[in-house]
Amino acid sequence: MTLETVGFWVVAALLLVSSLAVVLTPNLFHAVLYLAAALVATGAVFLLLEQPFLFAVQLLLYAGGVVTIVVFAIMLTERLVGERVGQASRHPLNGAIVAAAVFAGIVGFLIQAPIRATAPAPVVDTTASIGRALVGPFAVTLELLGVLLVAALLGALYFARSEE
Amino acid sequence: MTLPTVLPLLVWVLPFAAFVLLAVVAPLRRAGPRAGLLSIGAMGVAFMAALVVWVEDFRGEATWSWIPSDGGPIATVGVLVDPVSNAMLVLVTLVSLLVQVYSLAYLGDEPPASLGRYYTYQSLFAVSMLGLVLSPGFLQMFVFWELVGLCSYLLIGYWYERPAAARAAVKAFWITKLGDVGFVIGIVLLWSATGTFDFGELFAKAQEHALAIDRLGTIMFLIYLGAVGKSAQFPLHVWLPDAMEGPTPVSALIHAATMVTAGVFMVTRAEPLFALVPEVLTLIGWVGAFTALLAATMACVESDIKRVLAYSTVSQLGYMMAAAGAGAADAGFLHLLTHGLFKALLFLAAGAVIHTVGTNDIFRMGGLFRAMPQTALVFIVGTLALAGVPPLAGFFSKEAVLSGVWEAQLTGPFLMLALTALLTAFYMFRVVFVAFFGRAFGAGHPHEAPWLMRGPLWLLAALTVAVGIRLAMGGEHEAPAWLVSLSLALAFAGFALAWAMYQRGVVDPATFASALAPLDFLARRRYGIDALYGGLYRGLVLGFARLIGWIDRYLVDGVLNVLSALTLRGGDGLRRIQNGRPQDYVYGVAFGVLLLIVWAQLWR
Amino acid sequence: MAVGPLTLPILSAITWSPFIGALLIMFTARHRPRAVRWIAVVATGISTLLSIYAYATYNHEAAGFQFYEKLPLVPPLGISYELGVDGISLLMVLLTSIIISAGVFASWTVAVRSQEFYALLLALVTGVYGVFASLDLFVLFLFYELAVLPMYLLIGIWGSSGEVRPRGIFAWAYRETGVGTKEYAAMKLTLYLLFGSAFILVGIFALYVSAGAASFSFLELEAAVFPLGLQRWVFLAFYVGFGILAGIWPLHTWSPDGHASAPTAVSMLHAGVLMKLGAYGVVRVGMGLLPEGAADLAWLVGGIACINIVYGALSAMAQTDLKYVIAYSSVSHMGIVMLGAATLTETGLNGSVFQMFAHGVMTGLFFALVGLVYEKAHSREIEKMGGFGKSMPGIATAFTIGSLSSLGLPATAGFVAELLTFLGTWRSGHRWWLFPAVAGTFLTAVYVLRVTKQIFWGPPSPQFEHLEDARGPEWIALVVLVFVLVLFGMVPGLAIEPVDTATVPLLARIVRP
Amino acid sequence: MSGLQAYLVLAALVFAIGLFGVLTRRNAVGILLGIELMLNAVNINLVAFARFNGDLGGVVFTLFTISITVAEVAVGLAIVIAIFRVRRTVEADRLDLLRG
Repeated sequence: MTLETVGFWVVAALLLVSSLAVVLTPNLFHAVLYLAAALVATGAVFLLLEQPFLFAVQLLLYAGGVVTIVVFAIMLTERLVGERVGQASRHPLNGAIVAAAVFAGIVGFLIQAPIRATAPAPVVDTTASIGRALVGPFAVTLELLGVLLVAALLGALYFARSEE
Repeated sequence: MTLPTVLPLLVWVLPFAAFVLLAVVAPLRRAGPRAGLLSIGAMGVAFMAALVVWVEDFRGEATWSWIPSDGGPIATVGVLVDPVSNAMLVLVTLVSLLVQVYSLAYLGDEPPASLGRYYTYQSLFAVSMLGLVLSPGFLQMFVFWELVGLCSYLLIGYWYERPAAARAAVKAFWITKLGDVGFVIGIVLLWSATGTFDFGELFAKAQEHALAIDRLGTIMFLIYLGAVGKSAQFPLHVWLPDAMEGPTPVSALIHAATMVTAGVFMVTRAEPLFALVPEVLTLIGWVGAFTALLAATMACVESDIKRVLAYSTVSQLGYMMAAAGAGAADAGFLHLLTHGLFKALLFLAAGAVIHTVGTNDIFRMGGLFRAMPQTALVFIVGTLALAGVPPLAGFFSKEAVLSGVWEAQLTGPFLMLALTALLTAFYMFRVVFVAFFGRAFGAGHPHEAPWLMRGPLWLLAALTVAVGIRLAMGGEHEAPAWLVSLSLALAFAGFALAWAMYQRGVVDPATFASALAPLDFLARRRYGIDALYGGLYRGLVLGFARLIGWIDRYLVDGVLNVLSALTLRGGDGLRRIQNGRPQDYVYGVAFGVLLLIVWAQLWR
Repeated sequence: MAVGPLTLPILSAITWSPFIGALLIMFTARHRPRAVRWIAVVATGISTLLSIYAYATYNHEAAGFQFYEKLPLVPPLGISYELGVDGISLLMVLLTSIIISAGVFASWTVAVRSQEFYALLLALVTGVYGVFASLDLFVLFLFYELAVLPMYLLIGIWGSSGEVRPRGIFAWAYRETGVGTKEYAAMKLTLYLLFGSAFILVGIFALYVSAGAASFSFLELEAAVFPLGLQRWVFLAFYVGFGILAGIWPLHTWSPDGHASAPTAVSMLHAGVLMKLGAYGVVRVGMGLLPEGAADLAWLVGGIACINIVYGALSAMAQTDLKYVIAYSSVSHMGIVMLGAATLTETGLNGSVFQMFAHGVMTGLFFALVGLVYEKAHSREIEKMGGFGKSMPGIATAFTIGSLSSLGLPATAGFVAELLTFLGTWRSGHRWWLFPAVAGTFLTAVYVLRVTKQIFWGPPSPQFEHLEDARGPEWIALVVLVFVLVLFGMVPGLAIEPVDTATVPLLARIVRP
Repeated sequence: MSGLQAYLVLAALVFAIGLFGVLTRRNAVGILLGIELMLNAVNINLVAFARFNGDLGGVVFTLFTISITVAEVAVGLAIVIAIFRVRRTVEADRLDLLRG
C-alpha cells in the first residue's frame, strides 16, 4: 500500500459518500453542500492523477461557481414560493435498479476490456503543455467554446429576465 | 384537282362557309331571318353545283393526308365522285334547300336568335351529310357519320326547354352511338387487317380476291351495326319515332329524307365488301324485312301524324336494307332516292297541317281537305307514292326492291315485305281519311300555309310524279308481271281496308282491333322494346354505375381512409408515450444505454 | 443542333417567366389586385408566345431533342440544368401554356388573397414547364416537386368543401379523417403525390447507380444498358410513382376529391396538365429509359388502363356533384392515355400523346365552365340545376363542345386521340383492350350528355332566372380552349407530325416480347 | 485491479449514483445536481485515461467539459426559474407541457 493507494481509497470513499448524500438527502440545500464536497473530492482525484491545474479549475469553477449559482437558484425559488423546497424521492427502487444495471453494464465492459496496466510515464508539469494545446491544436474548439458560453450567457439572461 | 372534283368540293364548301360564318359571327346569327337567307343562299348555289355534277355525270377522286404517321398517312380525307354520290348530292342539297326555305315560314314565330341557331345547325347538317356522301373511305365516312348524328341531336333538341325534346335528342344520340360502337370497332379491325380505310383500295383488293382476312364476316357485321343504329333498323329503331319531338322540317330533312338513309348509303357504298360475306347479307335482308313489318304494324295503331310517318320511314328503311341484303343494292338505292323525295313531301305537308291545326293527333283533325286543298292534294300524292301506286316514283323503286328480294330467293323476307306493302297502304290511307276527310273537328279555322311552305310542297310533288314518269318511260323494270299485279293488289287491299274502316265505317276499327287483340296490344306498346331499353338503362347501366360509384367511394377510397384513420389512431396511441415527464425520458435513455451495452456484449 | 451563344435560351425563358412573374407579384403588387392579374397575364403570355414560337420552329426533319441548353450545377454528382424538348414534350409545353393562359383569365374573379393565389399558381406552372423541358432527372424531380407542393396551399386555402356522408363498413374511418372537406382533399392529394414521388426518387437513384456514369442526364442514361431484372422493378416504380399522378386505378381517389375541392384555375391546371405530367413521366422516363421493362410490363399498364376507362366512366355516371363528374371523367380519359402508351405501337403512342393534349384542353375547358356555373348558380348539385341554356347560352355551347370532345366526336381533338388509340390496341399484343376502350367512349357519351341535358336543357327553374353568361376575361379563356379543341380535331397533323418524330425513335428502342 | 481500472470503476459508481439522482429527484434543481455528478464521473474517466495513456487530449477535454457544464448549469437554472415563474412549481412531474 503506497501512499498513493491509501490516498485513492480515502478520496474514493469521500467521493462516494458525498455523492450518495447528494442524491439521498431530503433537504435540497444540504444536497448542494454535499455536491460541493463531492466536487472537491473529484478535484482531489485529479490531484491523485497528477493534474494540479485541473484541480484548481475544478475548485474555482465547480465548487466555487456552480455551487454558488445553484445556491442562488434555490434561494430564489424558495423566496418566490415562500417555503423550503422539499425533496421526496420518486420511485427510488426503480431508479436504484436502473442505475445499478447501468453500473453493472459498465463494469462488465471494464472487466473484459484489454486495458494496459503499464504505469504511466513520469509526470512533468502539464500546465504549460495544456496551455499550448489550448491555443494550438484545440484553438478552434476553444473559440467555439467561447461562442457557446456567450450564447449560453445570453440564453440564461433571456430565460431568467423578469417580464415587464 | 380537276373540275369533276372541284365542283363537288364546292358543294361541300358552300354550306361549310355558311356554317362557319353563322357560328362565329354572333350578330349575324342573332339576326334570325337574315341568317336563314345566308344559309339558303349557300344551299341554293350548292344545289345548282350538285345539279351540274349530276347532269354532267362527273367522276373522280381527290384525297389529302389527314392523320400523318411515319410510314405515310394513316387516314386521308377527300372527295369520291361517282354516280352514287352524285345522286345523293342532288337529293341532299335539294331536300335541304327546300326544307330551309320551308322553315323560314314554319319557324317564323321563333325569336331571331333561336332561328339563327336553327340555320347554323341546318348548315352544319348539310356539311356533314355532304361530307358523308363524298367520303372516299370508311374513316371520313365515320367522321361525318358522327357529325350527322350530332346535328340530329342538336336539331331534335332545338326546343331544348321542352323536357320531351331534350329526352328524345339524348336518346337518339345514345342509340345511334350504340350502333357506332360496332362501326368503329369494325373499321379499326378492317384497318388493322388491311392497313387502309380507302374504298378504292379495298374494292380493288376485293375484286382481285386479295382480301383474305380472317373474320371478314365479323368485321362487316360490326360495320353494319353502325347502319342499324343510323338507319333505325330493328332493334335500334326506337330513337326515330321519339325524334319527332324536333320541329317538323327537321323531321322531314334528317329523319326521313337524308340522315337516316346514311346507313343504306353506307351499305350501298360498301357493297363490294358486303358481297364477299353472303351470310351477313342474308342477315341484313332478314333484319331489314323484319324491321319493315314491325314498324308498319306500329304505324297502324299510331295516332300522331308525325309518328305514323316516322314508323313508315323505319319501315321503308327496312325495305332498302332488305334490298341491299338481297344483293340488289341498286334497287335499295333507287328506293332511297325516291323515298327521300316523297317522304320529305309527306313530312312537309304534315308540317303544314300541324302548323295550322296546332296538334299532331289525327283524330283531332278531320275534313281538312276543304280547308287546305292544296296541302291535302300533295299529301295524297305522297301517300300514293308511298303506297306504291303507278306511275308515281315509289311504285317502281318498290317493285325493284321486291323483285330483287324474290330473285335472291329470300322467301321469308319477301313475304314480310309484301305484307308490309299492304299495311303501308292501309296506315297511310288511314291518315288520309281520318285527317283530310270525314267530319271537321270544329275548333279553329284551318287555312292554307303561306307560299314559302306551299312552294316546296308543290315542287316535291311534281318531282315525285316526274321521277315516276321518267322511270316508267325508261321501262327498265324487269319485274315479273305477277309481281306487279301482286303489289298493286296489296296496295289496293290496304286502301280498301282503310276506306272501309275510316271512310265508310263498314268495319269498326275497335272490333277489328279486338280481333287482333294480342298484336294490337303489343303494337300499341311498341312491342315493349322501348321499355326494355329504358329498363336496361335504368336498371343495368345506371344501377351498375351506382354500384361502382359506391364501391369507389366507400370501398376503394374506404381502404385508403381506413389506412389514414389507422395512422391517425396509431399516432394517437404513440403520443401517450410522450408523457411530458423529463425523468421518464431519462429512463428511456438509460434503457437505451443498457440495450447498447447488451448488444455490444453479445456481438463482440 | 447548334445553338449560337447569343440565341435566347427559349426553354429557360418559357420555364422561368412565370416564376419571375410570381416574384414580381409577391414583391411589387401588394394590395393591387389589378396589377396582380396583369403581371400574371404578361408572365404567362410570354411563355405562351415563346412556346408557340418554339412549336412553329421545331425542326420536324431532325428528330431528337431541340432548343438544347446545358449548365452544370453539381459536376461531381453529374447534376446539371439541362433542358431540351422533342415532339412529345414540346406538345406538352404548348398544352401547359394554353391551359395556364386560360386559367389566369378564368380565375379573374378570385377575391380572397389574389396576390398569393396568383403567385403560387405561377410558381406551380414553372414546375410544370420544368418537368416537361428537363433532361436531367434530378432537376426534373425538383421541378416535379415544385409542381406538386403549391397544390396543397392552393386547395387548402382557396378550395371549397363538399359533403361526403360516411357509409359502409368503413364509415368510422370517414368520420375520423374528415372526408369531403377541402383540408382533407388537399392533404390527400399532397400525401398521395409525395408517396408517388418517393417511388420516382428511388427509381432515379437506382438508374443513376446502376448506369455507373455518374450522371443524371437523360441522354446519358438512355445510352446505358440496364439488366432486365432491374428494368422491370424500376419501371414498376416509375409506373406507380408517376402513375399516381396520372390517376391509375386504384390509386386514383385523390383526383376526384382534389379536383372537386380545388378552385377553378387549380382544377384546370391539375386535371389539364398535372395529370399529364404523370403520363408523360411514364412515357418519357419509364418507357424511354427502360424499354425492355416497359415491354415486359405493358400488360399491366394496359390492363389497369382498361379498368380506368370503364370504371372511371361508370363512377362518373354515378356522381351527383358536377365537379366530381368531370373529375371522374379525367380518371376515365387518362385510362385512354395510358392504354395508348401500353400498346407500344406508333399509332397507339401517338394517340396517347394526342389524348394527353386533347384531354388537357378539354378538361381545362370543363373545369373553367364548372367554375363559372358554380360561381353564378352557387350549386354543384346536378339535380338542382336545369335550363341554364336559356340564361347562359355561351357557357352551354362551350360545355356542349367540351362534352362532344369528351365522348370522342369527330372534328374535336378527342376523336383523333381515341381513334389512334383504338387503332393501336388492335395491333398491340393484347387485342381485347379495344373493347373496354370503345365501351368507355360509349359510357362517356351516356354520362356526359346526361349531365349536359340536366344542366342546360329543360325548362329553366325560377330559382335560377338571374343567371348571367360568361363575361370579358372569362370569354377569352373559353374561346381559346374551344378553338384549340376544334382546331386540333380538324387538323390533327399539327400535333401528330412533331409527336411522331419523338415516338418513332422511342418505340424503336422497345423490343417487343 | 490496475490503477486505471480502479479509477474507472470509481467513475462508474459516481455515474450510477448521479443517474439514480436524476431518476429519482422530484425537484428540477435536484435533477441538475444529479447531472453534475454524472458529468464529474465522465471527467474522472477522461483524466484517468489521459494520465494512463499519456495523452493530453483528455485533460484538455475535461477543461472544455467543465466550462460547458458551467454554461449548462447557468442555462438550466435559468430555465428552472423561468418555469417556476410561470408554473409556480419546480416539481419535475408537474412540468409536463410536452405531454403528447
